[in-house]
Amino acid sequence: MIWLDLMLVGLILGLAWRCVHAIELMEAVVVFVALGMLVALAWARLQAPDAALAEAAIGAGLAGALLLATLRQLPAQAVRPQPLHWLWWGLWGLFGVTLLWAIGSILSTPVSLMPWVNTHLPEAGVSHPVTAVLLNFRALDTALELAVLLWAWMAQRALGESPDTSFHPVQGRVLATAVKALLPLMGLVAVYVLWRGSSAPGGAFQSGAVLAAAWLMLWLADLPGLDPRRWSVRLGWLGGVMVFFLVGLLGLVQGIGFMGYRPDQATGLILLIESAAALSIGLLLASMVLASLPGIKGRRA
Amino acid sequence: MTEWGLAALVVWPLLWGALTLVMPVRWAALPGVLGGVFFGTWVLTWAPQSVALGGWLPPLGLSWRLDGVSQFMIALVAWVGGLSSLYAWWDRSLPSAFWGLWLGVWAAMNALLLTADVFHFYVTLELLSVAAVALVALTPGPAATRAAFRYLLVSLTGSMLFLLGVALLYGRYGVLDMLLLRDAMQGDGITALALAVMTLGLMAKAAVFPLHGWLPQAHAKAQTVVSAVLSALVIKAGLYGLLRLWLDLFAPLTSQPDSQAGWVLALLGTVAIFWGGYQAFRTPALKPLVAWSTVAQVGVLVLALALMVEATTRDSDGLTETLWRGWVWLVAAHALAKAGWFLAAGTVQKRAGETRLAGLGVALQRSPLSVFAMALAVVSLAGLPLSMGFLGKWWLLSLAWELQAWLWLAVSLLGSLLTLAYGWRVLNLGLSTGHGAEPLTPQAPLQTVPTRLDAVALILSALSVLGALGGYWYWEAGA
Amino acid sequence: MNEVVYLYGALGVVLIGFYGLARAGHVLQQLLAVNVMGAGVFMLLLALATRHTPADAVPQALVLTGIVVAISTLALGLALIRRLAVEARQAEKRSDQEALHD
Amino acid sequence: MSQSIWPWLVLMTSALPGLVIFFIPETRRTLRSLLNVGAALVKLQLVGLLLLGLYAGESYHWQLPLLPGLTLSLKVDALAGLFLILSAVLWLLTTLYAIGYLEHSPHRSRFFGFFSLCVSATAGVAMSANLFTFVVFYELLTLATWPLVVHRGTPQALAAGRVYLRYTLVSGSVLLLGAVTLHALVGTPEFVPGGYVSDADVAQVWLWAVFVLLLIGLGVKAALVPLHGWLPRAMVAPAPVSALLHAVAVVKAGAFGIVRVMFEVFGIEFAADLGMADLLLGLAALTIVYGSWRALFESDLKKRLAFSTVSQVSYVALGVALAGPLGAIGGLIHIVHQGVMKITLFLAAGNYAETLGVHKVSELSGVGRRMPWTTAAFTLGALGMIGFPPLAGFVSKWYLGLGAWEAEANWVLAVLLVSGLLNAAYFLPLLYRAWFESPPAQWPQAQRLSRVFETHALLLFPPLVTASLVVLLGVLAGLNVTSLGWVQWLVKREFAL
Amino acid sequence: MTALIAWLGAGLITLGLMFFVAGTVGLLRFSPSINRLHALTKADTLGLGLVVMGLALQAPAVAVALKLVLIWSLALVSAALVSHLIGQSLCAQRRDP
Repeated sequence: MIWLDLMLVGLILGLAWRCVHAIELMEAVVVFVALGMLVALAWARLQAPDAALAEAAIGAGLAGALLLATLRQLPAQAVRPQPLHWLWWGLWGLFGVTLLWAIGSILSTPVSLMPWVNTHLPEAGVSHPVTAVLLNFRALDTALELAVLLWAWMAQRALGESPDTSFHPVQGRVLATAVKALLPLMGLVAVYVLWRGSSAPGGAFQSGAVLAAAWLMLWLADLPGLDPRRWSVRLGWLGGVMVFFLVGLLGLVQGIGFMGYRPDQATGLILLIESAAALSIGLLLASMVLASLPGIKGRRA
Repeated sequence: MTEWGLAALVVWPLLWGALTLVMPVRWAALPGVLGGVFFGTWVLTWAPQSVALGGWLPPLGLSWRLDGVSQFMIALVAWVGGLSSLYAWWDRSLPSAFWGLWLGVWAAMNALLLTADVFHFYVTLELLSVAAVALVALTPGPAATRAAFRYLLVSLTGSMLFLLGVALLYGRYGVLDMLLLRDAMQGDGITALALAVMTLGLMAKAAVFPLHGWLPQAHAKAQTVVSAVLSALVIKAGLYGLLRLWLDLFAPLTSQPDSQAGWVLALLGTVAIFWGGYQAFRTPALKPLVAWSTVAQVGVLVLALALMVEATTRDSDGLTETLWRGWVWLVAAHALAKAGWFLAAGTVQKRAGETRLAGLGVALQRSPLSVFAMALAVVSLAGLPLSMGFLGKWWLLSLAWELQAWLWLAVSLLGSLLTLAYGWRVLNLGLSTGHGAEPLTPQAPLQTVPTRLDAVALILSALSVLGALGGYWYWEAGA
Repeated sequence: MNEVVYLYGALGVVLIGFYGLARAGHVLQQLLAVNVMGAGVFMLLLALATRHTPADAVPQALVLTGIVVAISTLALGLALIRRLAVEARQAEKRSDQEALHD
Repeated sequence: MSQSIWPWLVLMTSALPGLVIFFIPETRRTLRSLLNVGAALVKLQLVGLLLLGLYAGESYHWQLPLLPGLTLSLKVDALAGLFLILSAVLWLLTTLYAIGYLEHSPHRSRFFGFFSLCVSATAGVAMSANLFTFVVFYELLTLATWPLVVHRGTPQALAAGRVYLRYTLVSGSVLLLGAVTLHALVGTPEFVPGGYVSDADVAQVWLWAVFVLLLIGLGVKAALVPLHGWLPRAMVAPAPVSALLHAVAVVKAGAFGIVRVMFEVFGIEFAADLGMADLLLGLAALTIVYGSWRALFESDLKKRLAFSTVSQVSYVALGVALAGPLGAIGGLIHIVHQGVMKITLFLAAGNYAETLGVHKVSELSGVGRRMPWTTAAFTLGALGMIGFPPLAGFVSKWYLGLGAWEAEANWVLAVLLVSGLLNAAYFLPLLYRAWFESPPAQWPQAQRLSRVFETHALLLFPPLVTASLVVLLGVLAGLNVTSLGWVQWLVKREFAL
Repeated sequence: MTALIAWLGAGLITLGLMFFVAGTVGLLRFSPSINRLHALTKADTLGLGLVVMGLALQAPAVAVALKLVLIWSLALVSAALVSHLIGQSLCAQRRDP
């Protein structure tokens, strides 16, 4: 199998090189999305299915949508690469050589936190170690990361972008019918991925990505969906962060400590947080994409 | 009880900041700011402590560490942030989106100052970057947008380098907690490499020369209050990170008696002092002048860090009380003075409807409070007596003396003189009556800007001067 | 053994990203380059995770967090790029109008 | 250590009104003047009381610790008293003068605000009880005087201000460096008669380094050659400012600092042993002669006075550097006497400029007939400077001469003699011109400022008062209550006689 | 028996992959976009179908095989949809100017 890995890594390196060397922006973007897919594949090979799923859905899928939407709004202009000074090359080479040289020693010291994770997994409320780390052992990381997403959305709004409800892409009835048929399935998948996260790869991020896709589909099919003027949607944006921190404070009330759960309630609380987080992630990501569209000269209904 | 308080330091501004999306903005901002100031002040009364979040002890869980450095830095954020918020409250030209973003910056700063986990540090850095970049972009116009983008790019690259360092450290030691890492630290190549990339990343964020290129534009083009909080506080996040890296996390490495790495920092700081000062002396507009001054002052703080590192190589006590107290004092002096200067500069520019220094004469003379604020700020930044900056400089000079670092001693003195030189450019104009005996006539009618804005600037600058009277309390009684 | 391939590959991706950042001729490409670099760092973390069997869950969790952070910053960067384009168009329009009035 | 509130009050009696004055609207002239004069009177009273208390053996000490091992410490001792009373008296007089002088000019609130702060800083310099505190107030003095120097806001004023800042701030940094170095070597204890470095175990080279640093730092303000360049240029300032700068505040702060450093940091005997006194003596002698020489060729009246100041202030340093009790008396007493004489000269020169528009030496012809009172005051000041008995200047020079004799430094006697001759050479022609030449048909820029007096009353009386002080301090030198008695008492303590 | 199924599965997968290759080549070489669609759908439908069939033969349980078939059917629906949308937009573009 080493050949497969070598091939994959070679492809990844080649695409990365292509991406930063592209002459046209379109090429760079397409290569970047392709790179995202291959990277996801590599991560699956690295026994990290959670990360692979998230990367495929978010890193390649939604990022691709955002990139293409942006690209459409840029004037066509050639990429003019910066000439690099030889000094820069020297520093870069030095950095590279040091990095490659130093990394060798890392392999001989197989240290990890897995023993601790395994010891405490029974108290974590979930049996999937990644979810346990994300939602329990290092819960504050995850909570603040939701905040990063929320603040990125806030930033986008501050820049004057918001989902334009007057803009309707008319795609005909085929899509509308198909979306109506597929929507329950997507909801089911989202819930399944979320619930499965407690014992196997999956969880809020992946579920949120599916939800975001569902919302985008709704909008594409011109079906009633996301309206940022609605309170429910606005609350949905904050829901993840709010619920996460309120549960965190609950831990203080119960004497476990901030961001802690009583072991017997952990499963339920984590599921609660994950549901809110998935909803928020879905709403935020969908809003981000939708808000990035109006600049496109599209057809208006 | 203090654990509630610690949680509130992060959760309170974050929740109210988030609520600005669903509530009338100022209704959410007011409790957010007041609570932020309240908790940020209260923090001074708590005992230094570590808190294992969620009850999970490191290395498994995250932990918060409240020590002297973080205590005073949090309080500094609260006070400078609180007073800047007062300015923002009265500044009618500020978009309402400011409040949510600003509360995000505040929460991120507090979280960053509390955390004892390298990866969590990265997450807080990113939250800080996102909110701070958006704050810069609040100013309409291509110049501000370009500045914001550049800031974002540098900030992201810095974060990535930092994360690379985190990955290397985890690969080498298998832990993420700073204290555990420090205890396990070995002097091998990979550790040194991690230190190098993390330092580079933070230097980009803190605008340490030669990675300062983004700062003058970003800080000069931003809204007045944004410039103030970015220059006074957000920059300090990176510097605080450098302090943690060099004097805490990597202390076993950096305090080796034969370690010469500190001198690289000292050299960069020195160049920053002169280059920033020179640019501030030359730039034609007011806010860029203040922004370049930040580049120079960051140089002073980095130079101080380098001297502290050098001090730890000479004796084995590590980061002693006098060392960190002196540095945090310098940081506080700079934060207060710089916030005051930026707010005053922005107010004068608003009044004049003009940014070039040459066109500000009349506005300066009609803004005595702002001129006074700038004068006090310059006094403190240059380390003239009797100001916080003066005591800070006294400490720095004493430290340099003890280390027999004559070159750096001379550098910090010359840096002060350079500060006076560019400060003089502004103040001189405030006292000038124009060519000949006739008074200056304004090119355009002055805008009406409420005087209370000047007053807020003056309060901040005055604090950076009068704070000196609290020196003994800070150094002795506070210990 | 496989992780060695990915480990060095990850460093390669980081270096390419770093190089691309310096070389990029367009803001969008700069942003992409930073994200390429990010992908490299994530890959490094995941490759390190596989030294343990079963794979270490902590770096995987860190990478998940990192992915969400990365998409957030990417979204912000793209929003800034879009505004740059809008403002450039406006400036063009203004100068066109000015040219007409002259 | 019991805290005495008095030194603090002395500071606040001028600082607080100063801060309040900043906020008084430009048009409220009466209110501002009342506050100003009232504060000056209160301060004078306060200082007088303190002097009485000092004489009765009280001590006044106020401290505020700022850093571990570093204390802001104010103390009224005999030396401080000398400087304090000088500044308090002259502040009152210059304030009155300035009210008249600036009647119609803009930015008066700013002016009087900084004027008061400047006096506070001077008082702080006087009362500083350790080197750190001294540095603090010394720098504050720079900051408070700069806006006064550039007050007129003209390009010349701004240029002069730039030169002034360049000199004073650089010297301030050097002084700070010296203070930090000394702090690192022996700490920063209180000033003590006889000094505190002599028993410390420190290499001589360090002490020399510190001495040179401090001397450069202080020498700029004391206008020691070659650090005097700012002084003649600062002449563009309004007359009361020049008067204050030259007579009381800035140059005296430098001279006073030299006294403190020689007597109470190094100790005069120790300094003499190491040869520091000789260095200072040489510099002072050079400055005395050089200043007088330059004054001879200045055609601008105020510039001539400025070079005269350069020369005269160094008498203080000279007296101290002679390292004997008699010389010390001469030097210390000259702090007061030079102040009184020079302020008389400057105020009179200001009157000429304000009333008649006379700035040049050549324009002085016959001015004595047009303004006899002012010219009388000017004459007394000038004769005092030359050292005519029994005026104040004679007393100083007498003791300096005795000191030089005592120290067997005959060349210093020669220097004094040459300087006296030069003084006469640049003052006497002025007096001759003023009294005995005929006035021109028209003065350059004549104004009628008063119906009764030759000029505005507020411009006329202050120089008359100071001129009478020039006489009184000379004539009554034998009484214990005048400056001589005080200084003798003071010097006895320093030399433990 | 198992060996036969394994070989059969491998053969089906190889065949499917060949369709993918052909589809990709078509995507790159065909010139009007609508023709590219044609190539793409071939690969998606037939190629994926063959691969899924091959994998299903090797699946350890019937449930897994059913899941694979489910995936395939979803891919079919999405391929049809996307092709339709792209085609529609191409038509619209042709009409617009």
